[in-house]
Amino acid sequence: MAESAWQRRTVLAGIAHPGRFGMATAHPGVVARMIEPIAIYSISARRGEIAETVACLSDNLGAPVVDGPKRLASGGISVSGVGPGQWVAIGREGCQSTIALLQTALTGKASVVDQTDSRFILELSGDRVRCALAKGIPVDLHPSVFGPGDVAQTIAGHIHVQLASMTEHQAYELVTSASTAVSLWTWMTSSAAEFGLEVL
Amino acid sequence: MRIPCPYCGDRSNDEFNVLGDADALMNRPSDPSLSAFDVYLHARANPAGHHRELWYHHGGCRRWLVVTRDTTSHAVLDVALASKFQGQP
Amino acid sequence: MTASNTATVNGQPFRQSRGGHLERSRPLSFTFDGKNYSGFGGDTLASALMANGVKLLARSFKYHRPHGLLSAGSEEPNALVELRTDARREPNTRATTVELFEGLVATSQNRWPSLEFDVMAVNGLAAPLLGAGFYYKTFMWPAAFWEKLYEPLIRRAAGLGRAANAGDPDRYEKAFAHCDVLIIGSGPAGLMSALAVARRGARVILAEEDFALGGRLLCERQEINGQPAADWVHSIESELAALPNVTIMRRTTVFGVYDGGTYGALQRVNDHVASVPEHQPRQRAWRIIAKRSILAAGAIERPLVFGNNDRPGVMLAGAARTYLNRFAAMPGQKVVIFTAGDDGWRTARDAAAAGLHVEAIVDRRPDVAPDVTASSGSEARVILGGRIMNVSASHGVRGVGILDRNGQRTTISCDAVFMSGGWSPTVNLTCHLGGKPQWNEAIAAFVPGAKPAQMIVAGAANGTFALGQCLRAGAESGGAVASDLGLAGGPIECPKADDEPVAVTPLWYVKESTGLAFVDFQNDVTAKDVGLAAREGYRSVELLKRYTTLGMATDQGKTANVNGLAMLAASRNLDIAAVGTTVYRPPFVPVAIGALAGHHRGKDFRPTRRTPAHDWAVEQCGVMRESGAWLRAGWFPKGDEDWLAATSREVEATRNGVGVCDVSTLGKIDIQGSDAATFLDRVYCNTFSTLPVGRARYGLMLREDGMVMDDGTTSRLGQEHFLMTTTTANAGPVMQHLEFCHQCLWPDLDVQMVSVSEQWAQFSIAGPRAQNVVSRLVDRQHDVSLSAFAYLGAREVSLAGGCPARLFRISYSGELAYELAVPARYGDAAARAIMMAGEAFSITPYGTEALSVMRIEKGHVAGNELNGTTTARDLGLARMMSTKKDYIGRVMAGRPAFLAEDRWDLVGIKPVDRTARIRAGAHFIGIGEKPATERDRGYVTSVAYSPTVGHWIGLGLLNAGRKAIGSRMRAVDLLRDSDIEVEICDPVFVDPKGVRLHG
Amino acid sequence: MKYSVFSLLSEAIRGGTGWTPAWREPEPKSQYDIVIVGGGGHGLATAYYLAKEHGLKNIAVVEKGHIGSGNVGRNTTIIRSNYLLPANTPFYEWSLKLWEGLEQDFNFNAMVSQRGVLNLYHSDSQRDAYVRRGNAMRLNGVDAELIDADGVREIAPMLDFHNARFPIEGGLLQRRGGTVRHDAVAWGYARGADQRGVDILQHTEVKGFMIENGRVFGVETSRGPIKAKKVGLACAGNSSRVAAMAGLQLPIESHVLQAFVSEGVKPLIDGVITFGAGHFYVSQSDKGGLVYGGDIDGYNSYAQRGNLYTIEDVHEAAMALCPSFGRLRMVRHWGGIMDMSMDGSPIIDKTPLEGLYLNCGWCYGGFKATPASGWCFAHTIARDQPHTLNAGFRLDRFATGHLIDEKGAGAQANLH
Ligand SMILES: Cc1cc2nc3c(=O)[nH]c(=O)nc-3n(C[C@H](O)[C@H](O)[C@H](O)COP(=O)(O)OP(=O)(O)OC[C@H]3O[C@@H](n4cnc5c(N)ncnc54)[C@H](O)[C@@H]3O)c2cc1C
Ligand SMILES: NC(=O)c1ccc[n+]([C@@H]2O[C@H](COP(=O)([O-])OP(=O)(O)OC[C@H]3O[C@@H](n4cnc5c(N)ncnc54)[C@H](O)[C@@H]3O)[C@@H](O)[C@H]2O)c1
Ligand SMILES: Cc1cc2nc3c(=O)[nH]c(=O)nc-3n(C[C@H](O)[C@H](O)[C@H](O)COP(=O)(O)O)c2cc1C
Ligand SMILES: [Zn+2]
Repeated sequence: MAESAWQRRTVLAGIAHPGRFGMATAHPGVVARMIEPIAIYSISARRGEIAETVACLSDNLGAPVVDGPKRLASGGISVSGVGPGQWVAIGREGCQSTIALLQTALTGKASVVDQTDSRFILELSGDRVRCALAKGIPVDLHPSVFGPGDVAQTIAGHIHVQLASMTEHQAYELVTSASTAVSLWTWMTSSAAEFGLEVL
Repeated sequence: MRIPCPYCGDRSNDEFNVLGDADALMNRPSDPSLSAFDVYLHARANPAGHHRELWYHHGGCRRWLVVTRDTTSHAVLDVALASKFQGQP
Repeated sequence: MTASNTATVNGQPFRQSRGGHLERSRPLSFTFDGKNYSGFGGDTLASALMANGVKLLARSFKYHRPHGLLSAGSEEPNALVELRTDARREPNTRATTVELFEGLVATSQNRWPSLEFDVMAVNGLAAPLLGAGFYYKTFMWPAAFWEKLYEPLIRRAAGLGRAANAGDPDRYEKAFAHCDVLIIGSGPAGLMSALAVARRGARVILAEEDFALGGRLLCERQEINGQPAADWVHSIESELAALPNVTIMRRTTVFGVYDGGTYGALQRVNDHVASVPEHQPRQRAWRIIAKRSILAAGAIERPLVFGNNDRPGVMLAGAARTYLNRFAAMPGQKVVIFTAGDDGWRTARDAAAAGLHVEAIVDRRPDVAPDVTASSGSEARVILGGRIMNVSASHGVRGVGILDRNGQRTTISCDAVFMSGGWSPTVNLTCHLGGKPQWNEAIAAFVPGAKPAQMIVAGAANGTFALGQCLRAGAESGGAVASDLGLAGGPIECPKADDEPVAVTPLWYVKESTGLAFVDFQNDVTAKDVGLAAREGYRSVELLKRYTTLGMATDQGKTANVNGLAMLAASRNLDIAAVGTTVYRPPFVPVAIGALAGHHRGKDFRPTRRTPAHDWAVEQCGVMRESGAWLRAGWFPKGDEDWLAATSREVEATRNGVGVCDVSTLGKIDIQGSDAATFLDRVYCNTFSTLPVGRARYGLMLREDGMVMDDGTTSRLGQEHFLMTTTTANAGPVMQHLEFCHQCLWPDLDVQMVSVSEQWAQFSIAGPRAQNVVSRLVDRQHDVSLSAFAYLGAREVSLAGGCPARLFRISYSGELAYELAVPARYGDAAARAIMMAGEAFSITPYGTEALSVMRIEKGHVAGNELNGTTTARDLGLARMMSTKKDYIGRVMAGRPAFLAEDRWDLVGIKPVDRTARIRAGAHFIGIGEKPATERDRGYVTSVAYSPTVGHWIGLGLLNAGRKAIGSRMRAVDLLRDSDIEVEICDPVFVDPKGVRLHG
Repeated sequence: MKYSVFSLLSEAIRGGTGWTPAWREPEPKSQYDIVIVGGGGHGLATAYYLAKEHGLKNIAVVEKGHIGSGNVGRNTTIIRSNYLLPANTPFYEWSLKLWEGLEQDFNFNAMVSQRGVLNLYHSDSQRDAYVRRGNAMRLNGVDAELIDADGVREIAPMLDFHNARFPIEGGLLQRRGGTVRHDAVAWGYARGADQRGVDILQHTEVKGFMIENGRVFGVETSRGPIKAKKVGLACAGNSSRVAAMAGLQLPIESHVLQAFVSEGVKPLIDGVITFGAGHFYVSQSDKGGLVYGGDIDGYNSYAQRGNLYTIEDVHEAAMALCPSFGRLRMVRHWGGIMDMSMDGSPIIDKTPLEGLYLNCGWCYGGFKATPASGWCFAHTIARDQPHTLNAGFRLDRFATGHLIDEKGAGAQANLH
């Protein structure tokens, strides 16, 4: 996508600021980082094309994508299953070329829809992050159940979210729609406050 | 109540909307007569016991599920993607 | 009292100088009814008050009888107080469950002027009149008096404590927990089962209502493995605490069992401190999802029913042990014990050991096992086969009247009576999914019947009363569950403990009682009331409950129900099993309303959705208003304009120049696939397969019942690619409906749908100068001249040298108009750019009010017309209903009633007196007719002041309205006393030919 | 025995030993003129009015449990006639009029308490809808007032006017609305019917129907067959099950509605308040408990209990409406089974089977309807044709399109 003269505005501009919040604990129990992806795409396999789509995704990522609630990250792109034959691909810096390839490779196999601006993404870590998330996320986050690479779409405090456990220890990717970012932020910060929150 | 979604896994009923009797609602009449559609839209077996019903996982994978449930105990006996009952794998 | 005990500790005259599980190094001061007292860490408010010699704590509900402590736990019916003050006031708080903290303030309730002297106590004298069902038989004469006099009186007397006087200042939270095994209760049974499953690696949650683990073990002088039971508890506790797979939740009551292994639990995070620490909640409501649960909730002792058995100083024998052994507090000095079983004798022994004078032990059983009688360990007078007929007392016990087996009556003076009617297993949680407890004659108690799937019960809760057996039961249950979960490992070895004698022969009612004998202490339900209900035909146990209010108080009859239903059984000559129990319901103990709301109150009640240009709108002084989940600008006042002035200015500016409106909230659904067109033909009543690429079309969607569901423009971006727009309110429902149609009706179609509502910020640019603005916005290479980009065109363009955008030439206002969509993060920039591009034409931002005015001027329908009871025909859109294809709603739209002559039609209305204001919600009545239902012809759906035509206009649904066009009616609004003559006209007020939108 | 000042005083002196049963417990006869299935409010009221208004004697009410064990014994007791549609408003207004005279009518104090029903609105379109409704009421001669936020503040100062997510803009008030002591309604009608010779057969479950060429001539019960010239069904949540025994499939789904009661507190709110920005309504019982509820759980159920989602949803709304409820405690919650119809309105009609009459589809609004429903059902059974008040409550209206859909939710039972 060509760059325009306009400046992009992030959904929490003027609302979320870096720094320490909540309890003044020695170490922040929860660390939050806002992610600015350069591309997000919804990928939906065409009728009868699920297998082909899976294969195509796997080839281009050089890693085995599956048709299920799993997140697979490679070369700056992560692909998360969000429904049978449906994925969301999130691209970070430096993945432009792969994204472009992917799009052309998928034509005919899947519908690909640009969602780059539709989501708000948080990366959450810290040794109390699970306790904070448990105040709204209804799924079992115990590593033995929700391990690295697992994805869940669910509802946290009346807000639709997509939560992924990332490969790092106790680090999560929390995705919600742009319009509900502020409410999600309010819930998240108040839930994390007692453990000490650091916003990067 | 917990609904084991075939895609998302075991979830609370918070995440779902219920539409009603699957056996009725999934059989839209081909016969375009008022009486056929009257039955389709309104007549319900409403059994005390096993009931096949349509649940939409709006909080998850956005699939329509056919949930077989006991309406007297709320026990969930079976869950499957609705689309599979209309001839698609 | 013996010398060693007289020394008053910290000015606590009834505190033993040693013993108990108290932090004596942590003295705490508190007040009750304004008096200062002191207690220790580890006290409850109840034990501290006892240690200070305070016996009178409360008044009963109906008769205002003086009440003290009955129990030492959450089953307490009597000792209810107001805890804390003002906005933090907690009425009806059980003193027995309040953990003492420094500075605690408690006040007695339901009394006037004072606890000692309560004038309402006269109700007690009227008791013969005020018995069960009294209300239903009276207050009827004279008829008028009920509303004016009687009921207000009854209502004033209602309730116990007073609610907080302002919004709750504390925070609450909800949280979710998941485990393999939830263990409810941490007595011997709970601890052993926890150990048994935890050692085998299961994820365990151990929930304990109390602030300390141990259950009865903290209250008894029992030994386990030769060490004091409490020490054993500590050793187990530390082992469990060290295991990573175990979570111990103290101060956490599992209050309810729900479907699918879901449990509700309330954690009192900060009720034991003076004020809630920053960033922490007062309480946390947990949803625990457990594969298995082990209920080890223990048992609750039953009172005996005899005259004045509710007086302060009469308490449960097991509770007396709790106060003596756990809290080193003394419930009295000269005590009489009245028991129906062996357990009472242990109280005698422990009381004597604590230095109390046990004046007499009255056992209703003629013969009692010698080892039991021997165990009493006191020189107390023993009366076997005897019973207490009544208690002489005012505010405190003075003595008891006893009837012995030979009919001899004696009175013994004492200051406390400890009674034991036997124990009832705490089966509550086994019943929450509909299980019914079963009567077990052998132990004279109800034990769990059908249990929730995946729950097993251990220890006293299962009717296993003796300590040794409880330990074993715990170990075995834990082992069984672990194996059931397929966990490796074998049984754990069980610690040694004696099995205390637990025999009991119930005595439901001392029929020789003199004075009122209470069954339900809090609700003043007496033995007489139970008899009366049965006599009057309220003979099912549920009718008994409802007629007498037995078991309906804050304690839910934990101590009362079994006595009550046993007496009902007796009066009906049925056995108890045949009568059964009333339904047990959650919560096990009352739960604060705030806790179940958690984070979701005030502004956080529901999420707030903001559009990408939110801040821009605020900078433009937009008045932001709730519209569904969204915040949207209603109007943009200048200076001291009111909403009407601002709205009118925005409308005029738009119609005469150009205006811009943020319409990002519209639902947008991306639809692709080789069958996309076919799919749209089936879900819309009009046709889309014929729509050329690069064009938009207005679409109307019906429900299967023939009513209009939603409308919006859908564009064809490619042969197999459409973009559907929906109304803001229906974005979600329409998506769900489309998914239904696809997945449940026609999964064979190749269609992919995804919501892109969030991806695009969208602005309507409308007015004669709209084209000038748009041409300045889009990058040079795109020709958007009126000819090159005609009405209903839809295309991709770029802005500001590369920002991708979609441009639609569609009009809601009826003006030459465009809708410009840009990726959301450019929404703010786009809004500002549009303002800049429009500056030369003094572009004006307009809000939802102006939007609504203009759509009414154009006769476009919106939420007020699309109310789920209007068909396409009603709205004058019949022409859109294709006759060439099947589609959702086609058949049922043809139901006779919908085709009737006098069915309503959408019409426009104008006030005959052009200065008059019409109001939405007014009904149509014929000229000169008297307003009445049979003359009701329809109603006004939407109104607006139209600056364009210069007066108020409206849309309405009028019976046979189309035929009435040109005639006159009245719009009658009786609620606001307005009755206005109106002209019925075509719904389109402005530019009926639609020339303006072509520019 | 009649309740009077005299009987009360003399019994007070005699220690209440002279009170007699409020109703008999007769053995079923082999045959009745009319059998009413269902000993809830509607069934008992029907029997009462059949005897009182139509002079019929040989009537039985057949109840599978104890009387009032169904919804009449578990509802949140709100009475009102603030209905919108012409098929509803006059019917519910007639019901309210009957409530107003009930105590005297059946010599039993059901504590009819008209302290007002206030429906809050939080947006202009909600206000417009309430204005339309209020005017429909007034056109029917029903009392209705529109009040603004200040008016609401006067009635209920404790509500959240400062920090609400959905600010309160005003409300529609019906002062004649209120509450009634629910159990007493069942008991009062039972006693009144019994005194007029009606046999109330508790713990007698209908297990089938005696049908011969399209005509019903009796019911099979757990206590044997009972012949009857006419049979009327008033089984609320169980209507589909019972109708199925006669081979009828109804436009009904059974859903669970939960209700809640708090610990008793001194008078806090007067009258009934409903929250317009969520599902919540509350009143205070004469015992001091807040009685409140919200939306149905949404799935078919016969279990008389619901789940945590709804429970939490109701309490969130409670706190959103009134933050000073926070420290009050909920002491019990329960559920009842709604006969949810496909347009949210009831059915009082004859059936395709001769001799079989139907009363169902009350959703969560049938308690207020109890007197009029009994009165109209009695008329429909006795005269073999509906009264004008229930003329709209037809079974065939779904086919013809003469819907009575107050909410406009369409043919989805759980949305009404
Ligand atoms: C939680 C809740 C709150 C409510 N709140 C309100 C409110 O505030 N205002 C309002 O107007 N309405 C309210 N309602 C609705 C109202 O309670 C019902 O619509 C109304 O009570 C139904 O009529 P009924 O009293 O005859 O039903 P029921 O009391 O249920 O009577 C039906 C009877 O039929 C019996 N029965 C069923 N099958 C058989 C059989 N085979 N044989 C014999 N007998 C049988 C049942 O045992 C039952 O006793 C509420 C309902 C619930 C559950
Ligand atoms: N001698 C007798 O007649 C007799 C009778 C009954 C019990 N007992 C004694 O009582 C003990 C019984 O042992 P046990 O382990 O079965 O029960 P317990 O009474 O020792 O422990 C039960 C524990 O469960 C907790 N609890 C109850 N409901 C709860 C809930 N909903 N949520 C959270 N916690 C809850 C209680 O606070 C208590 O601590 C034994 O020591 C036995 O000797 C004796
Ligand atoms: C208006 C009303 C008020 C109630 N008040 C109380 C109460 O104060 N205490 C109580 O324990 N239950 C109360 N209940 C609930 C009943 O105890 C009971 O739960 C309900 O009637 C349902 O019956 P069930 O639980 O036996 O199924 C009340 C019920 C209603 C309908
Ligand atoms: Zn799912």
